[in-house]
Amino acid sequence: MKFRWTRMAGWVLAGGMAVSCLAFARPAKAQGTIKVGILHSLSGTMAISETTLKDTDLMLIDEQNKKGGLLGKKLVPVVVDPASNWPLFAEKAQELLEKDKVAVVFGCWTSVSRKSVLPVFEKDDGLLFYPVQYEGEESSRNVIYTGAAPNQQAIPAVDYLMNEVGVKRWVLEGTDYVYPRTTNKILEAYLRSKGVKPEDISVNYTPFGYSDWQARVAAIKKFGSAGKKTAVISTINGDANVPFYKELGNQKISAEDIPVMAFSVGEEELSGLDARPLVGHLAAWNYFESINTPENKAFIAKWHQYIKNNKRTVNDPMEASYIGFNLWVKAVQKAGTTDVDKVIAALPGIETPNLTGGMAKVLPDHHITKPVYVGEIRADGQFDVVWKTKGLVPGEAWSRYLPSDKYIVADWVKLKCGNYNTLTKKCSGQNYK
Amino acid sequence: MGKNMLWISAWKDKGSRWFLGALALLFIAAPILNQLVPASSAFHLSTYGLTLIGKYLCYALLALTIDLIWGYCGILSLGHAAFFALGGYAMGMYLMREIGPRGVYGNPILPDFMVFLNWKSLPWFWHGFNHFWFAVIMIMLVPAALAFVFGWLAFRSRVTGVYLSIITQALTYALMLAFFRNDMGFGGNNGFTDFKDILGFDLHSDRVHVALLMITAIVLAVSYLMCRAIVESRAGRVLRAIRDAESRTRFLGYRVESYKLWVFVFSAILAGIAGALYVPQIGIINPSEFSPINSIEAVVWVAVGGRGTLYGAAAGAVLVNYAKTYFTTAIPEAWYYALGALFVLVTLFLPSGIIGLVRSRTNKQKGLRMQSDKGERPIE
Amino acid sequence: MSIRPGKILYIENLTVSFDGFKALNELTLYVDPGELRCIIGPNGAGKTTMMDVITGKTRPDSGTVWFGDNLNLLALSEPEIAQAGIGRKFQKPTVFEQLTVFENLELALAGSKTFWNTLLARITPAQKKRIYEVLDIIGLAQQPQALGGTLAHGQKQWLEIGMLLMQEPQLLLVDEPVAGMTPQEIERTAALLQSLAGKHSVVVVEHDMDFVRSIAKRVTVLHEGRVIAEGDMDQVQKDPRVIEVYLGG
Amino acid sequence: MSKFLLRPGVQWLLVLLLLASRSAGPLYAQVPSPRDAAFLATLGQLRDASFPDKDNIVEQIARSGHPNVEAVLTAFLQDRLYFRNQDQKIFLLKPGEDEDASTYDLIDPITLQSAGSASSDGFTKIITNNHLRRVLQETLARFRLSSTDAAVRMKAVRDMERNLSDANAQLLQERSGVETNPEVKKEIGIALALAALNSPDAQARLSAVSTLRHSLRQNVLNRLDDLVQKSPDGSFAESDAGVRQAAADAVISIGRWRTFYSGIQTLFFGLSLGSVLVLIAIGLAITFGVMGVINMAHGELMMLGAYTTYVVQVAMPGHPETSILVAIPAAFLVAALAGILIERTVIRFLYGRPLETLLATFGVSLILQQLVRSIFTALNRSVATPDWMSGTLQLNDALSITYNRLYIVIFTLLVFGALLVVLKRTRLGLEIRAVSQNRSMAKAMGIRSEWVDALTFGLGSGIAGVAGVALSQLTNVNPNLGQSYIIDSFMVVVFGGVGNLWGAMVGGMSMGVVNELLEPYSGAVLAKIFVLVALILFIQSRPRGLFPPTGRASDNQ
Repeated sequence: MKFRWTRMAGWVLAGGMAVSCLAFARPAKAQGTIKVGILHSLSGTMAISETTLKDTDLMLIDEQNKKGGLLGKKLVPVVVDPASNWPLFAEKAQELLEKDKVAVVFGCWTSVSRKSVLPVFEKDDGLLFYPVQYEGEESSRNVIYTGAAPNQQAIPAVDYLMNEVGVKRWVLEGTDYVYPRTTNKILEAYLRSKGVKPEDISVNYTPFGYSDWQARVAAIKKFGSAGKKTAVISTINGDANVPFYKELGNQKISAEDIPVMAFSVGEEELSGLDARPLVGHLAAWNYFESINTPENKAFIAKWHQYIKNNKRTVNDPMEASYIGFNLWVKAVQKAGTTDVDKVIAALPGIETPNLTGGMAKVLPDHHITKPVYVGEIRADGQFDVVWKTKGLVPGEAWSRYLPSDKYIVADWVKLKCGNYNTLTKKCSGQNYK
Repeated sequence: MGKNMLWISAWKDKGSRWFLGALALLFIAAPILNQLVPASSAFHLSTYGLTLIGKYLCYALLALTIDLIWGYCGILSLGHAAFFALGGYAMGMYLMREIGPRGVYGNPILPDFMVFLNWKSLPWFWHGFNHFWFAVIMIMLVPAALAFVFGWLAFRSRVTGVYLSIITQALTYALMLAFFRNDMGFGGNNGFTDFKDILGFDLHSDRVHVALLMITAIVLAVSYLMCRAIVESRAGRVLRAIRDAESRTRFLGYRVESYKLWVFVFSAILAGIAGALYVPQIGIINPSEFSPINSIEAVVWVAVGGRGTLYGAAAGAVLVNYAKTYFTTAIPEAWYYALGALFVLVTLFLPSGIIGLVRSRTNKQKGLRMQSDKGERPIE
Repeated sequence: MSIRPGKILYIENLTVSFDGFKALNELTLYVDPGELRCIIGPNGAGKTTMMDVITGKTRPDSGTVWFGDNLNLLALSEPEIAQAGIGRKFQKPTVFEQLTVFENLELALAGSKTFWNTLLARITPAQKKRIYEVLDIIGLAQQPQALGGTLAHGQKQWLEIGMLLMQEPQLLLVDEPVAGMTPQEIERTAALLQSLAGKHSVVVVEHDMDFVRSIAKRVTVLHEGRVIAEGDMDQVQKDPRVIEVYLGG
Repeated sequence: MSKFLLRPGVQWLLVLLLLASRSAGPLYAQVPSPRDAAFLATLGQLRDASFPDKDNIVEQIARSGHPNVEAVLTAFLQDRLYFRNQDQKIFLLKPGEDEDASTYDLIDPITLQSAGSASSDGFTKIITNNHLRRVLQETLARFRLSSTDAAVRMKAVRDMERNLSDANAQLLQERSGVETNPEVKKEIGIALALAALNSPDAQARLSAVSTLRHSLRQNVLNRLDDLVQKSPDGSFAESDAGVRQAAADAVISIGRWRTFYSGIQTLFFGLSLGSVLVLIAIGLAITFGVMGVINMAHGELMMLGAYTTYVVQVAMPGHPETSILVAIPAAFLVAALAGILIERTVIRFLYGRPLETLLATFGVSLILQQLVRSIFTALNRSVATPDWMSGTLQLNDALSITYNRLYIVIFTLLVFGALLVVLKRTRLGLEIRAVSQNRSMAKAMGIRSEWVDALTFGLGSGIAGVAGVALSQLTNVNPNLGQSYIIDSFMVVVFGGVGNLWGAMVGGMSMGVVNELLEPYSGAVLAKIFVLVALILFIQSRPRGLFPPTGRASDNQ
């Protein structure tokens, strides 16, 4: 008897699944709309960081539509969840470009996710705006990098520590993946070029999500007690940061003694922990929520109103998304179409104001100009800007401090190549005919 | 056992007919729909569709291998994705060497990530992967070797049930951590990507994707028939005997451990092949493929499809992954609910999976209710 | 080696203890070729433990177990022991529930049992014939395709005995064969076991005294892991220690 | 001048005068004395000075000898120094004023009295940076050296140690005369000795070394080590051989002690990591071990516990100290109820089919993850660490143990003990063991096994929730929290032997210690890999874990 019942239930379940599939049918492609793809993880490990960018993009699209859309058409966001799963990123990118035929995609956070979708974008000739600081060493025709290249974050930050703080001894602490590896590689080369002795540089890598920092922090404390002024350059990735800083706080490493300069810790990460023990530790970004400009105030107000929460923070990748979106809008208006090739052609040279009173300009290598700020952590999890670069720094895809890419340049205007060797006059590493 | 024999035996069984039929259909339809049907037509099969189906088939093969050891021999491996990933990495290494001087740094020998980590020369374990045949051998040899060593240790000392499951999990977890290390020489977190071509054929062209899909379909069909051959041989009956009463089987004079070992190794090899077919179609392989969750998910596919039927496992893999593809787009904010609910409900109401549901209508006398207890005994 | 040659099974000074408790205590026991030996004794006397040791499931603390004059069972694994020609029927009938009666017997077939051989093995007419013989003997000829799990308790007992026969062992260890059988079935079992004796050596562990009387030539009484009496049924029943154990106990 | 100012007595006199003048405060303020005017002018320079300039200005302020120097500089150090945008006038904020508040309560820098409150956006903060804060601390230390609070004096001495200028040395010298508290006196002694190492008189240096050799502090070690080192030109930094010898001995003995203590510290690290592993595993040891349920949702139950901690904290604002204590029972209840719910709705249909439980609970874990993601968003939730849990227990200069780790070790032991009591001493425990050993027999004896199952699962889940409270103090509180611990907890349970609490205890601890002992040599990843491989090999030799389950029930066939 029971058996019959479960079988019944089974059929009901099967039916239910079928119905649900119909129920969630995609919105039909309406006429006079422009589809905008949003490719950020909403689940899995990266959701912590990426969900916010999805909301930002939605807010910007919403706002643009209020202004009457683009070229007289409404923007329709197409949100998918690549679930922090790198192959899934490629699959979803393909879906957005081939199935939904979106005009542009805003998305990705980690380097590996970008690397995973890159071939797709180049094959299907899509356009991706990538809003996160990254390791450089790349310039694709189909990607606009609105985050910082190493020379827009790492190098100035080190300059600050070396010149303003007088640091003599360096700990390069990072999570073991490509961004820290490259950044540290560049920094090591840079420091050596500035005459820092090898024994005064300690490089260490820890795995993702590393949570047991006791021993490492103790080691840093030891390294820092050698008499010379010491600083830590942290390229520790997202969720390993909270336990790291908690441990710093507990082992009473004060910023006055051993300041930690972080490249991946912003307002949002700090909102996730009690910042009081961290006062004075540093971060280098191209934007801080605390920067006092009208644009910024307006943006923060809009964000709080959109997300219906006045406590929600704003961070650098959000500004990068904001810049990216506006750059695309301007380019489309200039090109008079959303056709990717025309938009890509139109992009270099386009300018849009960033949130800190400067102008973000798309350069021939598909990176943009950015100011660089160094901030000190405040007790309330915000930053006080203690230093900024004079004027804007143009992003460089290839670092001039690495022998391997000294002679490589990227130029999509004249050379039409992202990886052009000025010695051999050859263009290599490109994916499409 | 002769192939023709096998065909007949497979043909006797309705499920096999459906399964092989579907594969044959796919084999014929895919190239036509993609190549001949114009892109404008509603019936056109896009590259996206191709890749998707290709992925499902690879997963189906993985599910098949799990069903072979779990459904028929009661070995629940929570680390089978490890063999899948190893095969994938072997293929990936070949594809990386195939790039040659077309890499970002234009180094003819070293893959980009090595140039970038200042490696001066190719590590020993990378030699030979510039030959396809070598890669093919490794695709099968590496998973086989690992499975053999691990299985020999585990089965000889009669590690069973949860203990076995958990150490397989430890195995894949350790491998994941190892492959995450950049110093290992496997590209760290980024793994391998940006492949150019395979055997000189451009990996970005639809033709090659169609070809890969067709190959995958064939491999899946052949693997299926081989697994059938095994489970329908007397050895297959011994396996089921082991699953249901291990020590009784021993008292009949069977060396239980060697049976487990061989079937485990065989399934590892197939898993490796699945991974190798997966990589060129997806275009990336990285350590997250080793993550224990992947293995657990694969087990879930088998359970959803229905254990101990082989084609049920394959069907489960396709179904669950289609659901995933679909939900992540249709309800990106809430697809965990849908998938989670699916798993819970299936386990509660379909103890022998979707296939069990279908079969329970056709042949009732086969005591399917008991099929649901398969694989559970070793744990009690 | 033993001082009495020509036995099929030599158990000498066998001691097994499970955390402190001595299941077998210096047990010494011999079985003649072709003999039908019954072993009785109250619960915990060590009957099943003895079988476990013989079949390699349990390793003793001390003592020796030889099969024939030149096979040291303690050095062998269960499969090897089974291959050597010792078959066992468990107290709780264990057949392969997911396999048909026919398949159950097929797996019990004597012959090479390595993976590769069974993988390619095809069943020969002779083997088929043998299986049907056994099916007749155990009275399951009508339902060779029934799943083991669907059989009645008694039928399972028979099926398991059938599996023993398929193995064609020299020595059969039969643990409580008639538990849960109807009187008729018991009779047939008795007949069967007696018919087996002579060709094979049979060791039967049983509680059911009538049954034992009906079949036994020689009876061995175990108590607290050692032999306290041995001989034919009447002698044994007169033995004061046995009476003390069974009645005064 | 500075001498005069810094003589504590005089300074206090000034403060008293000031207090006296409070009564006539406002009046006094209307007619700023020339000194006040100068003071204000110097302060004013801070408005748009670069950081290097700010250093000098601070020094000037310090020398100005104005009575409010300490108050103003303290405010500056604490980010409470603002100027009003329209008239550039400098104000102090009330202590403990929230920077993000919409209105500020102001204090006049001259009268040090409330100057009313105003909307915050009319004001700009005069910001400091690390270096400036350090300068401020040193400057203020000179004042605080004569504080009535010994702790403050201690801190002052430590601050001054960073920069042992003659002036500071002089001050410390004077202080050591009047200092009563032995601790502080000792500290001053060390500081002076460090200073004395630079003195021209070899005898003084020698005695300094002999005082210092009993300290275990790293900076002392480095300083003494410098004396022993040869400078590039071959000559020794320390000219006198005797002093060098003494220093060398001191370096060796200090070094030896420090290595000894660092060994102890590593051991403790291991235990604390171990206790985390134990904590996340014992809940599973019950649901998985005792009930045979492969509970993939175990991690999510811990996550629920962590979120409960967060919610409790939000619910009782301003009481982080107590909220954590409230959170423990709360988390237990929440997780336990969730567990019982899962048991009643899903698991009870699956008894005797452990693998089905794996699949179902895997589904449940997905649902729970998404649930919190929908409620709390995917962002990290900030769980404040109560003050009594933050910071370190300084056993001596070479050995310090962080409080939160210490408490977690203790907490683990408590939870473990409590669990043992429940299982061994209570009726429930008895029934749980009965059911787990022989269900049918237990039923026959009239135990309501259904009910026991639910409670057992609830208990295990509750423990998971409690573990979540501890985790909230160590790591991210976000929907993935569970995922990152589930594997480890299974390893521990299997290593220890399924269903055995002591196994989980010993297993977890030993895994933690081994891991920490290896880490310094092999690095984090390899250490972990090694532990995993070791586990695999260990299971080969003991297929049923450290403490194998006994009895017929556990027998495989």
